[in-house]
Amino acid sequence: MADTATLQYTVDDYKSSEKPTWCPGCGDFGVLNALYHAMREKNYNPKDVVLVSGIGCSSRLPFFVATYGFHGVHGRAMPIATGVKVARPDLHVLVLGGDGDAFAIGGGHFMHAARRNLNVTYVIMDNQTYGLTKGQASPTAQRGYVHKAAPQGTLEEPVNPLLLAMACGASFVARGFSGQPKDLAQLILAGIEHQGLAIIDTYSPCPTFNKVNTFKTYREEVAPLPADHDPTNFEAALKIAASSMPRYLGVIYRREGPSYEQLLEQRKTGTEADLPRLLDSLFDRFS
Amino acid sequence: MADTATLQYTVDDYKSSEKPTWCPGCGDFGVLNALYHAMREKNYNPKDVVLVSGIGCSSRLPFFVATYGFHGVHGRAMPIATGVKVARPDLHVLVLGGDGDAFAIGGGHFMHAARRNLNVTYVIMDNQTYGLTKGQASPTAQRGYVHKAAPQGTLEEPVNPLLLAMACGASFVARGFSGQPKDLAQLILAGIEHQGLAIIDTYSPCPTFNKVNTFKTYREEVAPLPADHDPTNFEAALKIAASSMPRYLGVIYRREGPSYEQLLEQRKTGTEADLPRLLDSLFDRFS
Amino acid sequence: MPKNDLVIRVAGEAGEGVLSTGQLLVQGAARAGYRVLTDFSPPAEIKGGYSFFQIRIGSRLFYSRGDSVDLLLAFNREAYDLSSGDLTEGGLLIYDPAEVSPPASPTRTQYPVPLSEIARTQLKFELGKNVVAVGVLAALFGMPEEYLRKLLEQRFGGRGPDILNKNLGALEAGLRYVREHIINQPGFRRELFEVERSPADGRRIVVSGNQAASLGALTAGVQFFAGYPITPASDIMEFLAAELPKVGGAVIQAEDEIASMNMVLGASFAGKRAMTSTSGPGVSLMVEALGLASMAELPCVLVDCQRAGPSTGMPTRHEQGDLWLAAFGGHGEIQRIVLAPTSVEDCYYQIQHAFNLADKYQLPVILLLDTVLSVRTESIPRPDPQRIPRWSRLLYQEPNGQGVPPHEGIFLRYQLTDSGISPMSIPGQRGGQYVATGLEHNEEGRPRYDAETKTRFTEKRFKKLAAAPQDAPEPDFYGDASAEIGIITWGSTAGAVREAIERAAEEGIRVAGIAPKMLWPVPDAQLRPFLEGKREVMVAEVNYNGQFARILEAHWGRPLRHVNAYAGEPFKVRDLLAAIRTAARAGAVAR
Amino acid sequence: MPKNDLVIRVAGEAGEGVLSTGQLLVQGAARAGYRVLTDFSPPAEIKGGYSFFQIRIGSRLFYSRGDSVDLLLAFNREAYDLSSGDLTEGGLLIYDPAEVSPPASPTRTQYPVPLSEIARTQLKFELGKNVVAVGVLAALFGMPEEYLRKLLEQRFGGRGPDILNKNLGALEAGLRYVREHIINQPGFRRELFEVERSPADGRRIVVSGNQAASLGALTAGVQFFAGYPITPASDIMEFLAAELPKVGGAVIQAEDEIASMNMVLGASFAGKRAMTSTSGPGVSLMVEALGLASMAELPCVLVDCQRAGPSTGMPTRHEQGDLWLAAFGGHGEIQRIVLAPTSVEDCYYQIQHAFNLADKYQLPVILLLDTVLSVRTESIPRPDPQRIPRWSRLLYQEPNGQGVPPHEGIFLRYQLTDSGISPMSIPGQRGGQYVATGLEHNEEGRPRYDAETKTRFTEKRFKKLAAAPQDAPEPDFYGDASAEIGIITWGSTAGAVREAIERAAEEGIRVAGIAPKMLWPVPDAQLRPFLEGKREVMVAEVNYNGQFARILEAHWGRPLRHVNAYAGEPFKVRDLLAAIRTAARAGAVAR
Ligand SMILES: Cc1ncc(C[n+]2csc(CCOP(=O)(O)OP(=O)(O)O)c2C)c(N)n1
Ligand SMILES: Cc1ncc(C[n+]2csc(CCOP(=O)(O)OP(=O)(O)O)c2C)c(N)n1
Ligand code: SF4
Ligand code: SF4
Ligand SMILES: [Mg+2]
Ligand SMILES: [Mg+2]
Repeated sequence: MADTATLQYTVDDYKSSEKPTWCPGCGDFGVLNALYHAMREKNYNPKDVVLVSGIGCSSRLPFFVATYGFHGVHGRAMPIATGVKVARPDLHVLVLGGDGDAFAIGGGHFMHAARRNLNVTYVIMDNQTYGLTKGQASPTAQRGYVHKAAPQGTLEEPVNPLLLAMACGASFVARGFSGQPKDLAQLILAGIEHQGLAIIDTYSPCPTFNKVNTFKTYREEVAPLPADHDPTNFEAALKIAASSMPRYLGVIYRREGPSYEQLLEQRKTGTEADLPRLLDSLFDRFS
Repeated sequence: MADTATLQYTVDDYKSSEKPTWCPGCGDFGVLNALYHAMREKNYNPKDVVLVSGIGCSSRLPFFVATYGFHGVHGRAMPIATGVKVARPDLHVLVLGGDGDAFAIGGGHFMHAARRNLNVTYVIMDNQTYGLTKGQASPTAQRGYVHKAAPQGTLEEPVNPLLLAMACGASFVARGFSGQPKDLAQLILAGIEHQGLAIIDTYSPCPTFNKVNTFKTYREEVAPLPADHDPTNFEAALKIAASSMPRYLGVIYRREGPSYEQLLEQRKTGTEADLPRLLDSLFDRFS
Repeated sequence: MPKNDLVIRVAGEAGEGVLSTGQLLVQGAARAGYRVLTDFSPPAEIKGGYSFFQIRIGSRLFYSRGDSVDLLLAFNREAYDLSSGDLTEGGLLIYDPAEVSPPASPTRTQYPVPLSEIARTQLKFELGKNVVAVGVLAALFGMPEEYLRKLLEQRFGGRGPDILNKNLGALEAGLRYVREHIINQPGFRRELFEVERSPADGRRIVVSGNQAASLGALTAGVQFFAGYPITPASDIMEFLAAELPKVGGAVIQAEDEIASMNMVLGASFAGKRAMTSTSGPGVSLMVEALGLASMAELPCVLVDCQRAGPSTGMPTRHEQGDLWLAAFGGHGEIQRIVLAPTSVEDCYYQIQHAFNLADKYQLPVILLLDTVLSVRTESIPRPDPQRIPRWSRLLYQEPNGQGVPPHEGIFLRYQLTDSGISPMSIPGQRGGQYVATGLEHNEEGRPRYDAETKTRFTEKRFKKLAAAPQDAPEPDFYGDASAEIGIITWGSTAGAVREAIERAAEEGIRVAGIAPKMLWPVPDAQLRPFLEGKREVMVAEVNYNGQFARILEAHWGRPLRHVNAYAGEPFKVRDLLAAIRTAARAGAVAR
Repeated sequence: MPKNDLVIRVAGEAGEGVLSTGQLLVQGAARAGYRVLTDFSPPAEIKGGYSFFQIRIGSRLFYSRGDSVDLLLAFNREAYDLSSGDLTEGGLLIYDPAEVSPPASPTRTQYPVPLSEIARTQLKFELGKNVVAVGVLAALFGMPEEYLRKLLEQRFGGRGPDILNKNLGALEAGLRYVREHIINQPGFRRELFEVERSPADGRRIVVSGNQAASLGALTAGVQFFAGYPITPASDIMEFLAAELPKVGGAVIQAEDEIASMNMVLGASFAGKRAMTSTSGPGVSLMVEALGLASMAELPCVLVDCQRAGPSTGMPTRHEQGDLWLAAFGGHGEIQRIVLAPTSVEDCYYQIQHAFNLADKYQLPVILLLDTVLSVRTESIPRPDPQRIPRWSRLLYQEPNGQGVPPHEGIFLRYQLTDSGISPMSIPGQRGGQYVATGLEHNEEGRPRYDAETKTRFTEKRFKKLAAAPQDAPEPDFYGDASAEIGIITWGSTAGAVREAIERAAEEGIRVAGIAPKMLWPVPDAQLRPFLEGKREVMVAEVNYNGQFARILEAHWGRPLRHVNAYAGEPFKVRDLLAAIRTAARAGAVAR
């Protein structure tokens, strides 16, 4: 990484030659921009970054970035990122994808990722719908949301990503909004700097299909955290996370502690060079 | 169901001729017994009950009961139960299975079952380990739990089933203990009577593999809920659910409201007899 | 003399009305008595990108979308660039001069039609561009206007006279433009584009394959559907979500495909006809639950709207690549039936066979659609809901009267019978209690691991599978049964094969075709006679491996000629014809 | 004269020490220079239930556990009931008279040994019963005691002199009892049970197939393992969990199999050799991720410890039922290599081939073990970690010096090459940036849906698969290559086939056998010569469908004779021999 020491990257260095395929007005543009800026702030060398995603409009994001990327299958971004980070703790790993990817088909992995606490930043581009498949209810869709697969409105309680993350033991829980890209960039930066899994649920409207949760409604509903909010106070954070309106933006909860791959590293007692010796001792044990 | 009006069932009527295959001293015996008693209290006709489970020692339970049963695949008990209950709201549906089944491979379904809120009772036989596969850490295993797949102890934060259930919007959240089978029977009964998904996380020790969470340790760690606990107060319940010691037993949280299949029923505007008319109108629409 | 077969393509930016232009035209044409078969090529991304709607229209029945285009309407430059190569020699190009200025070409006729200009300036109704385009096309192929007017009245009548009049005005503008600037031009050969109708029978409907399958499922009495959105299957779920509650059924949008399939098993266990639909990635996730259905002997129907794979592949593109997965995807030795309809109409009937076979043999039936079948609309005869009688499961009979033990201990859910089929109880039936399980089990359904149980129950389950071909739905037969050249095919490829066989006959090459509807287990009694007297047998399918071909090769222990395409598109009739010609020449040489 | 082949079975309640008795005996015997091959039949439930440990012991190499038992030690009544039928004519039965009183029988010799009585009353050491049993058996087959003493010293020496002495005392008691009450009896024919050793070469180890595979994975340089517990695969994960951190690697117990396989792909993408292990139900859940690996061209190794299916089936029982799933389970058209080792020793080497092939061809390799291979222990030559050189991936070469764009835009991760194999970059390599994806893509890895891309990249991926057989590991060959009867087999069934061929030779029937290690794609160059001059070719495998047989039938377009067992147990040598005899007779008649 010698070459990084001297280089100062610009935002353009993080842009790939592939042009975003999103609809005009899609919230995901703002998230992409915030990401470019957060990476620039860190002055990351693109070769040392891996962006992992699943399937969905939002999950296309890695193609538009000049780093390494892994556009996996639907719902499995977190397990893939886990493999990358555990295998190569030296890499900067971010996960980006949709609310469907994170909480529907990927819901089980989300829970375990939170408890595992790898040093990874997870930005969920939450448009409260399945954009790519044309607007069906995602787990965060509000009750009564009308779509083709529920013409009379969806019946389930929406998932609350913040509360869920906290219940699963996440060490960093935040909410952002694509309509406030500068704050969002700062939030992503804070997530990157957090030692452990940083979960950033980010409102990123889908103007094409979700006509009830829009830039306009979000703008009316979001609010900064109460000035006295202490994100290191679990109970206070739980209360904020559980509240539904206003939609608080910022770092709801954070807790310090070692990350999963750090703990794994601590347990390593040798390197690949020790293999011949290990094999010999194992063969002896079995003879 | 005419015959049920006059009949008074005994506990033996719920026992099948298949003898339990659990190790001597397994906590699951107590759960089975509590279940027999709860069903007897309800005077359920065995023909109208369906017990659904996944795979694990605990999931063998339906074979020992003289009702209908569905012993599915690992982790999918809740989806199967969903199909049963939505298809046939007249049946009494209970789900019984292990902590691994519920929170590891089945974790995603757990979350969505909670938000969906079917009128089903889910008894999780939580031994904080995978009994059937010989003692590896389950998601509820405590941090540091030593087993063959983690000889230096497990690194993940344990899942907190109560907090998780609440975060996912569950309408009834309780904790039981196989060592207190009478209370457990009452808890199951309360769950059955609750209109909606009743989640009862139940300590059911595995003396064969889990040597750290035993009847003895549980007995020392459990406590009745504080006398003034109001299970209808979400915030108070959240606090109790989030606390780790003592291990409170009882109904932590409950909320009234329609169940999912009730909402579905309300939306039905016809019956199978309306099919010919529906088809005609559809063919017309397409011509 | 008017033509009996014309291929029209409307190409442009997705979202710009390609789809709505096409659909309006098709519905009007179908009412007017034209036969229509369409195909839609959606854009690769949600919004933006090249997309086209193709309509084959005439007085005869069609089986494929047509290899090349007689009349192209290009909304913009990209549409012209990507579509003009598909124009037939002598074809007609209509373009919007505000968007593109194509060079003149001796191999085609071309006329500008200022679509956006007319809509914007003349009509002051920018959204009306598509209706103008409909008028333009209708005038060109000579469709009676009243059907379109009526359609617009039905569609917009409820929205007030202003909107309706604007749309009627747009239609009129399109029709008029063609009359005044094209048809009256010297050298315009109207007869090349005018299309004749078939005698209007008034009993046809226009639906896609997914819609036909949904209608068939309703007809079969489906009461439960659980699914997860995925291209190109989602609209089956969406269709049923709107209609099932009207007959007392329910649709659940599940959290994923694993949940969907397990929900279906729960509903089936509870006694209902239950199904799911998905595409390849979903099927991959369902194989574990399908294995459970094999072992617990639970009927269920899975519709796989195949798309181009592997993995996420090309979600909007065509392939018949899931056959092996459908037949063999599962650990251990599973039992499944795989069916494939060959046309939109067939979707309606085959799904009913799927439910019947699932119930009779108590196992999963997978119905393989493919992108072409799923999305293309066709005018088909009004379906006959009585044609296929409903078979019920072999049900346990509840004993009459009293004196029956209130609990289990006696019911043999998996009774060993000659046919392998055991009576099945459903919850609520007195004395029928049992536990459905994925473990190996005895007649009572209790887990048993001894060698005899394993052997006998494996044989029981396979006995059912071996018997299933006796109930295989009738195959389609094409061409000349006594020909020396034969083509076996399946799914939507059957349409192109049929046309290729007809074209070959015109060239004097005799070919026989067969498209079985049951692909697995192999319906030997249907297929084996087809081999007789054949010098050359080809198997045509849209995949690389020749998946059905290899199944047949293993089954018969003889090699077959594989004919494959794997470009994410349906077969072109001309490519199949080329394969036929090669086979015919080889025969001529051999003689 | 002592025998060179004796089958001993220790049968009793699981948990009562069947396993520990067997293992102690085996390790001692192996050190003493006996060749051993074992099999363990675990109980159906966690605790309780009949279970046995079978040891085949002698001076020659063994390939199967033996059809029948020469020396049975029955700990209890159920063990006697379920095992005594497997005794050979003239076999020896040892039983605990406190538990069971078997009737005398002319077809066997039998002696009571009061195992529990000795342990309880004489030794005051109830837990010592198993060690007493070890002494009993050792004395019967004439094993030198010092190896057992040494073993006990190693095992218990660290736990204080009291425990060690108790165990040594128990051993002595067992030995003595046999000397004083059995061997000295008139009529006891010692030579029937005394076993000869092979020259002790001191370079053998005793391991199970799962252990051998784990050792092989370490040797191959695996650095990452993710898995989810499942019978009979869990101990691979458990083994590696203990050992991988010693060489800088990591093991993750994932939340399910879907996560496991995706984690493996992440680690492989990041540049490490990565693997998972599971059994059938887990493989069913992994097929979607395996499809992603095919499309994104990521190397990975999956060990499938097959068990009896379908569905949950019989988790502790044997079957070779996952071959079709391994080769064909996946939507769309996937590329995978399937390998199967034939013996415990082979597990060690084949998994190294698996890693090499995965890296060379950049696709998933599935290694099919089966219950018998996974759980049985064998004494095998000390493995040679140098034998199989490690192949590396075709790696992208980072450019030297400066002047390289700091970001992507140039690297062709999926460059079209003659071999289909493209250089692969790993994160951290300058200029190698790309996005791995399951979408169809161009050389840069960007999603593209046009017909040409789809066609060319499908061909690219299948080019790799077509080339793989050139690197197929050598098959095993058995018997007489020039024979007219041939048997093709795979996996652990190869052992029984080999013995059957040897027995047939003793009867004067010449048979050739071949067990390829690569099952898919079909290693034609290895197998086709085997067909030459064969009048009859059988395919022997433990499944119902004849899964490998059908693959070969499709491949060659010719029928083969299927020889199958599907009882949840390995083939008996005598059943294979019967099939051979039938084939031989048919030949004789034909002549
Ligand atoms: C296994 C599988 N199931 C379903 C799909 C279809 N699918 C693609 S994206 C998606 C949901 C997208 O929603 P989200 O993750 O919220 O992303 P968005 O498009 O809203 O950004 C679905 C259901 C798939 N690709 N794979
Ligand atoms: C798909 C699949 N993966 C893994 C297994 C193996 N397996 C069976 S039960 C079980 C875990 C059991 O734990 P739990 O649900 O807590 O039940 P317990 O035995 O502790 O009662 C596992 C991993 C399986 N049967 N199927
Ligand atoms: S459909 Fe919605 S989420 Fe997808 S690109 Fe368009 S606006 Fe964005
Ligand atoms: S292993 Fe544990 S959970 Fe399983 S039956 Fe025995 S005691 Fe119960
Ligand atoms: Mg979304
Ligand atoms: Mg458990």
